[in-house]
Amino acid sequence: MTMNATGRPTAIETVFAQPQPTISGDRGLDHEEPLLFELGRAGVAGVDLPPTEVSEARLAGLRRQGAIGLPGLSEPEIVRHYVRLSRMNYAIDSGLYPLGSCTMKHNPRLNEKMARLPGFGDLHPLQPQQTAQGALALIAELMRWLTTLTGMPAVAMSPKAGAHGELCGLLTIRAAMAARGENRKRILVPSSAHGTNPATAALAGFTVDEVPAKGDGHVDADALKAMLGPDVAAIMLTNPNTCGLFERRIREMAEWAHQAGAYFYCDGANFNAIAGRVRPGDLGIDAMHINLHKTFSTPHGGGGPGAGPVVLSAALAPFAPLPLLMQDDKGFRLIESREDLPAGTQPFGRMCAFHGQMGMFVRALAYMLSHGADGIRQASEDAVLAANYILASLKGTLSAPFEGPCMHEALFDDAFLAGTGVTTLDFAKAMIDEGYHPMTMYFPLVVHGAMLIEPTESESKESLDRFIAVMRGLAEEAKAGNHARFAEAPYLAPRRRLDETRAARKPILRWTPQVLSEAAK
Amino acid sequence: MTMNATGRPTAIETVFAQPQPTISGDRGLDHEEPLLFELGRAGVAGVDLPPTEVSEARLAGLRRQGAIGLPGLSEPEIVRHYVRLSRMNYAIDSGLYPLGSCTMKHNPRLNEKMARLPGFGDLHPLQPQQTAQGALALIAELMRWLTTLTGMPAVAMSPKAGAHGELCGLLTIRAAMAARGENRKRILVPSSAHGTNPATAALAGFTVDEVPAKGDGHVDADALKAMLGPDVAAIMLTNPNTCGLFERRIREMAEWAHQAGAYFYCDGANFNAIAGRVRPGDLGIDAMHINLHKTFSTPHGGGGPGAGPVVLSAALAPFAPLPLLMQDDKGFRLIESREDLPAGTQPFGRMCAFHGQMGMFVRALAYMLSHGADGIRQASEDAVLAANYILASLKGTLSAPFEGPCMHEALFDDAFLAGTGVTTLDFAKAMIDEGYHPMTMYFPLVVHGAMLIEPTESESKESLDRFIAVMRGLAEEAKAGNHARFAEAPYLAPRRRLDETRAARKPILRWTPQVLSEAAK
Amino acid sequence: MRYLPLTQNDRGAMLGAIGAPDIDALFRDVPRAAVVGREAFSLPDHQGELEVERALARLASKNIAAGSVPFFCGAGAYRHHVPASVDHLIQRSEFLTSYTPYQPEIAQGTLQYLYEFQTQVALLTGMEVANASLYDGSTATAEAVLMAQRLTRRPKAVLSSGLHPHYAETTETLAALSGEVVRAPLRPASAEDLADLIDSETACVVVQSPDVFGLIRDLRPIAEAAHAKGALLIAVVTEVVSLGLLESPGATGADIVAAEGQSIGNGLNFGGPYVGLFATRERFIRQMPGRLVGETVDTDGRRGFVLTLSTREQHIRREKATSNICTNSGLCCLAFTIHLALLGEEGFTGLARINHARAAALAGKLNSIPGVSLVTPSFFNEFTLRLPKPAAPVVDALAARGILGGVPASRLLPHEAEARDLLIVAATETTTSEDGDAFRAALTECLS
Amino acid sequence: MRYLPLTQNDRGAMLGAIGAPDIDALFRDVPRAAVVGREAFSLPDHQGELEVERALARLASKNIAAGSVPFFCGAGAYRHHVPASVDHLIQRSEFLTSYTPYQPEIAQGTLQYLYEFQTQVALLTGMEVANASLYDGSTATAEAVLMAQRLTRRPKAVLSSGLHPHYAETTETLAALSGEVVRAPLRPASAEDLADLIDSETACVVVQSPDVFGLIRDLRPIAEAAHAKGALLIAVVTEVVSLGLLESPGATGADIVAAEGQSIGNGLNFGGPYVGLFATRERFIRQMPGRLVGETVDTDGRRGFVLTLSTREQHIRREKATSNICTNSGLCCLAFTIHLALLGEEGFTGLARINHARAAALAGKLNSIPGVSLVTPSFFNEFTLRLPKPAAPVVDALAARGILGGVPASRLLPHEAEARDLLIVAATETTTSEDGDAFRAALTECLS
Ligand SMILES: Cc1ncc(COP(=O)(O)O)c(C=O)c1O
Ligand SMILES: Cc1ncc(COP(=O)(O)O)c(C=O)c1O
Repeated sequence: MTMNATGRPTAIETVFAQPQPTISGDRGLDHEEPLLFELGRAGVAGVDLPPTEVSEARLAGLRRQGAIGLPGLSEPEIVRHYVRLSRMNYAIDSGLYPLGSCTMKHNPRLNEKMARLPGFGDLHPLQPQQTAQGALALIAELMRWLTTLTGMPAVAMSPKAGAHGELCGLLTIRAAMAARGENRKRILVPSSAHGTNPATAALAGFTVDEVPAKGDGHVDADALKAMLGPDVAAIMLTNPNTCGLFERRIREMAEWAHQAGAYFYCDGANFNAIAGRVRPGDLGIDAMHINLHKTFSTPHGGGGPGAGPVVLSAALAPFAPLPLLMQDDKGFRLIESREDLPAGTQPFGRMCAFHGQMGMFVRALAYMLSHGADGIRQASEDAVLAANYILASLKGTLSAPFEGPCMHEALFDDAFLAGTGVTTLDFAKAMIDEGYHPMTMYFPLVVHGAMLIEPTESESKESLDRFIAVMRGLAEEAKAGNHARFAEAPYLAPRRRLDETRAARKPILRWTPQVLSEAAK
Repeated sequence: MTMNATGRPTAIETVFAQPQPTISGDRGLDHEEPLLFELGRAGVAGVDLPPTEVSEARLAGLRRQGAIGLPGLSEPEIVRHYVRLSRMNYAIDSGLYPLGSCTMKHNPRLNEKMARLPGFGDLHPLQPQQTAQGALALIAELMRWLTTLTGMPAVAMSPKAGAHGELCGLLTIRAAMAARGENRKRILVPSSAHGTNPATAALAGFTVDEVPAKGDGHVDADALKAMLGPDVAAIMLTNPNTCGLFERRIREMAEWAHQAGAYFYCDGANFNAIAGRVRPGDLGIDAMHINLHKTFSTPHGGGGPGAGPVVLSAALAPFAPLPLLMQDDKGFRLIESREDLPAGTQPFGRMCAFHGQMGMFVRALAYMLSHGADGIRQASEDAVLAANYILASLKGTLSAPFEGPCMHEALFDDAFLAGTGVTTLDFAKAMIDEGYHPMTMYFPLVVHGAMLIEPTESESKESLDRFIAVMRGLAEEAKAGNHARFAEAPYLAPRRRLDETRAARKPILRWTPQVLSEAAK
Repeated sequence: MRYLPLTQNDRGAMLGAIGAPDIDALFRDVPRAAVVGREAFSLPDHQGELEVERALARLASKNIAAGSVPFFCGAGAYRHHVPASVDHLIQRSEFLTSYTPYQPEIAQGTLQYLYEFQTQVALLTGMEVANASLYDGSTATAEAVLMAQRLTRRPKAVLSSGLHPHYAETTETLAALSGEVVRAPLRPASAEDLADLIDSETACVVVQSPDVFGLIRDLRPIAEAAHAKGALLIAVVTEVVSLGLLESPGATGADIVAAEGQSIGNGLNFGGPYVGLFATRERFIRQMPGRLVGETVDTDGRRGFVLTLSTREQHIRREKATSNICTNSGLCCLAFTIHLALLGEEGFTGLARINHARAAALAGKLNSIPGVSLVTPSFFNEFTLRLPKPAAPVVDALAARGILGGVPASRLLPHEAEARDLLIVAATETTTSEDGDAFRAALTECLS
Repeated sequence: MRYLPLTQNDRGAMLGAIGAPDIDALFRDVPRAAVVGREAFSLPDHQGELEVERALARLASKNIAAGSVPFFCGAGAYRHHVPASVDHLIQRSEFLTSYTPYQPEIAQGTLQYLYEFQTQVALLTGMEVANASLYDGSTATAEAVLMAQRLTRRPKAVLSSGLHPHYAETTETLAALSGEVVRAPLRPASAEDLADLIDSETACVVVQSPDVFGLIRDLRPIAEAAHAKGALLIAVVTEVVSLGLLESPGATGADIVAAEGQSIGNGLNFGGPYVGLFATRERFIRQMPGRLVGETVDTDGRRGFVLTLSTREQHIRREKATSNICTNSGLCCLAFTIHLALLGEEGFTGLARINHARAAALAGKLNSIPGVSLVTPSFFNEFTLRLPKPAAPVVDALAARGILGGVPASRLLPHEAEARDLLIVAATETTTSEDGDAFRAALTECLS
């Protein structure tokens, strides 16, 4: 479809004039790709299986009657389908991916290879434990790295992502409270917190009280102190916080919390800024989840899977969920039920089936062994250095709400866009045309039109310099009033801006055969 | 750089107007990528190795003095470099690749996986043979498939590609001649032959006589008959031939050749049209190479590697090159030198070090086992069906020089472009804008502005129909006089048309550091 | 360090540009007392690939890989053959190293496959809509119960005794916070009367079929009983391949389906990562947990896909969100959807038939061992045997003989005397008849 | 058949559109007598992935993989550690499934990496230009000799006795057709006087360093002798890693360099595919064999790369071409160039040092075995030992003990009495000191 067909003024077209359509609808190496269901047909499959008939005897009369409706495609078509789809994605491997708080760092392929060793990838979670001692040893070794790096005595390995880790941590706290015969209901969460924090607190049965942020991007420690009381179960802070700042008064806040009989849960999503230099255990933290898919680079995979182990203080360790990993002279052993608990342990329950994200554990340990303690420290320093380099280089052009130095991410607001009519969103979409993935936008909520830039340690100085130059160029364009370049962006991506309102107003969440959708009407 | 900067008339621009440049030079997901040597710097590497010092004692005083000049890059940069480069390539996996004579069929990933089994991929060619019996058994099994499918008694496995196989075949013939005490000098090669045929004949020390083609695209059998004589060592035909036709009179030609005391070498690059339906052995062929990277789908890999085993008749079998693979009660054994030759064998020499392209053998056998004899036959039929479908569908629009039916590829000439000012090359480049890789052009030489289209069996009918529609559309555009669409094409590829004359006039075959190139001047 | 592009010169230049004397200056907000040096960590320094590969390969070699021996373990995780193209495609950089598709214009690849995934899951389960995955089958089950509690505003969840014990414990842990969880008494492989447990406080009944013992459960009567009391039926499936041969939960009355998708496209991985499938009826979508991809158009009118209905989610709704989930099982969805696309209708139903046939043949073989009896009259690809003695030591003895002979029910239900002698045995398309013979011989030995 | 997209309906419809009654009609040009049916082939029908994988895995399991035991084989193929990212990147669809870059506008990825490859090869060898690869080191050597014959218009090629025997035989086979090939008499690991063999008819002298026994050869005197007689020096390198520690052939007088590139980026693969490196002086480029990639600009003035000087090649020049090569080693070049890019100056020279250090340590260990002597005073990562008895049976005995203990010279030179007791032993960065100890112990045993 040509632009004109959409009736937008051609004045805008001139910014990035769109060429006329091709006959095929494809454009050079950029192919459009229909849905599987539009491509498939009966009488073909991408597998060859020995034809097999079955008797009804064992099926309890519940054999499926109708067809499922899955499309049939050959392997060549399938391969092409997904290769074409993949080419519509941006990725770390193709460019800088400054998504603040998400830590899009390099994903080493060695780690993928290791996770696929049959000795790890082809193990059943319930096969006899003596046939999986190497796997249990790997988990134990990873636990040693995590507890050593954090300076915490224990770690719960089963949580499947950061939010799941938060839940694990809060349930541990809840159990510890209960063991004290207390049932505190409130959790103090800063306004700058990631959405999963309040969501998790609610899920864990707590009420959330918001702690205000100070003008300097730090949590208002005095306000927090004032909010503490006998009904506060925990404070839930992120450190370094979501403004990319290290909470200066964190140890005081921890102390106050403990004095008030509350626990200190720390969101460790930003541990990558301080790993190897600072031990959360030295900060008075009682529980902290670690996103192995951030700090320890297990691939984000377009949204997962991740892993969110939770390190615990001595006070909370006894309440960690099942399963527990023990070692004795006979080797490693998983405690999977309350029946044979070691003395002093009172697990609050179970987070999920089996023992956690083994595939991610292998990758994370491969990352740790490759970096070593020295490399992990260096990576944190380089991440912080890169973020400060961007902050220093761009604060004259964009607007930085807070004083530096920052940690691993540089936060800007949209003040520099005042009067240009360009929004943070527009600016981000214009970055797409320039070959960059946008930074995290409108988060944290404590600044207006937030732009949270996390370059990570994986970018070279040359790459950072190019990025800085482009950001400056875009900012000048915006200030020069080249509005269309932003308002209509992106022009050069596989799709122009998508109508999200329409998607939400009348949700179409699946393909349906014409007949069916007709019926629907 | 904008089009206008290149000063081409904007009339042309309007065909596919080029948008204005971005600040970065990148465009959405399309990134420009410098050379490794422009990215690299000292003080960084993509590997970590234990620091090691060495003594001079064993180096015969020949330790390297100067630096090599290799650039240093970290792994993340390397990965991004090649991912970006890859995205500038067209591939079977992203679209139809109708390159006639090249057989761009689906490359199953199973075959890649099998070739990487340590039991195959991590074997040394000279490790004791009793420690590689499985590898030798695999080669033997592949030999069984090749000889059975071709109906020929023997096969030489070491040639590394088609052209190498041709050389192997002609040297076998030369040796057989010599064994007869003859030293015939001429080889008859049709004008439609692939360039490697005459090149190989010359390399093997023969003179090449061209056999004319008839108006119907077949070799002029009578002319060939007339050219036969006591000094003709062999006829070298391609069947199915490069016009995509099966040589009707092939058995007669074989007979005449044999009567004249000559051998019949067949270029088997197009075996994929008849595998499972026709046995070259039944056609009177004495030697034929098989491109495993075509007929049996080992990946082309951007130009290689391939494998070109040569099947041989009983008359030629004794002269096959070293190594020979034998089986006795003790298992499989490689004969690698003239010292322990089995009775009756007189190898003409050796084609290369070791025993051929094992990696390709594994892939080819995986392909064969997956298809089975029934699937190979079906694949040939589907390939021929697809080509005829294209021929029938397009012959009204493009111009087909010969009567159908064709085999696995459909040949067109440029008659349909007469008067349009559009050349075969222009037409091909316009296909690129439409998302298609062009067909083989200007080959074979026997028709004017040849367009040789080989769809292979890997395309669905839907895919063929789309292709046909686009080809029709383009032909109409050409006839409608939309000249710029072709003359300036491609517009939508990573690069516009490249200046090949300039490249050849002043060859720049490597990057050189500024200093060096200054010096050069 | 091969992963770090900055040279010492770069670092110096960057500090200069920042105006910081040294790296420590950037960490000045860290309380002095909390600053530690390299020596604080008794951990090794960086190593090369070769060394790391050796260290991990050594650990891997201490495990018995399922594929290297006759293998019969199931109980929530199943070993199936995954076509080579699946693992190749999911490793495409553009899939592997991208984030949650927050920027749809440059994430259509991910969004389209998730949309296709949602459609496949809806088709398999016989439901109207599915989400873009949860962590695994167990957390999907727990989320389903929470959703039922929200929808019905009722506290109580009734769990069938055939529900995988890990699923039950996970659900208890979470759902007990906001309500009450009742587990039906264990009756291995015999029908249980859940109707009695359903009352006007009941939000949902949770039934797994095939259940943890492999028994195929008829959901229809339970659905009726539940619906009669205004409760919802949550159907749980741990072996999705069964949906290729058995009636879908949707067709038998389920309101929500929570399933483990590992069997399709994903390896065993010692328990994770797996992929939680979650499907329900259209009218419930605004209470669904997890990401949803929806169809829309771009400003040029071209079809495109976006994350939608995010007002349900934590990043918008915060403490009012339907779930706290953020990262889910993205790449496992991709493996699932590619494998299922390769199978198609023919392949998927064929695969299911093969699985059942192999299991039936195996059950026949083992059932004929003196003292061994089959306790599950019906099953898909997994069944339960009663042994003449406790199953756990037998399984260890089998392992010593190089056979991974299934899962002793006592591993999942150590407190249930009932379970002590029960052995849960699975067979898939990867199980050969030689495997079965070896199993029969070894088991006979171990029992005599 | 999973690889074939056409359905029976499609086939019918297509035949209809063509106007053919059946598929046979399309094969009507095939002589009746040559038409055979399925039954003509005693071969199995198609099989699924699982079955094929099993069949091939069974064969693979009958081999001893180099990495699974102490391993010391070299003699033209070397086991090095290849970083995981190399194999991942070369499997990108756009690299793996594309053809020779005939359409430069949509093949810049391939063309740029080949241009980078050519540059790397030129740098390593110390030459001015390199091509985009030949099949392997042996065919590159033969092509080099043919090129020298063309350049000098002289027939004779003199081969050093230290040239890998397979290379020598390959060269003889080809170069004897157009001229004469003289092999110097075998003098294992001692300098040989090639000067005597060079005369006014000599096109080239071919010398390998390190030679097949591992000995480092000084090319300079040979280059002088050759050039004095108007002949060219062809330097052969079978272990490119040596170029990280030793003077380059270019710096020591070579006119053409033919090398095997397998060591970098490519596995052992039982002998192939490998990658032939070919480099020479700028003034010889129009006589070079193989593809060449050159820099140019597109119509927008942007830098781009194309295949160039194709007037040397078979598809243009036909019987007058400089070589008949068409398909070369594309993907192996990619593996080579990626691995070398990862190594960089630091890594590559460091790798070379490690290789030499490991070999030196191993030589020390083995040399001290009574009756065993080191015959190569100098070497890089490979050396030759003289054993007190024939080497071949000893190597078999070592294999029986689970050690792949090098290559007996007699395997390459069965006719040379001289070679009978010689064992060629290689060590690389993958060789541990434990491997060396195991080797020493086993060898001592086998000799006593
Ligand atoms: C600060 C913060 N906390 C928590 C989370 C949630 O982690 P996950 O997505 O692994 O559940 C994230 C991830 O986006 C985060 O950035
Ligand atoms: C008809 C024909 N003959 C011979 C060859 C040469 O084969 P290869 O490229 O494997 O050397 C080809 C490949 O292009 C061909 O198409």
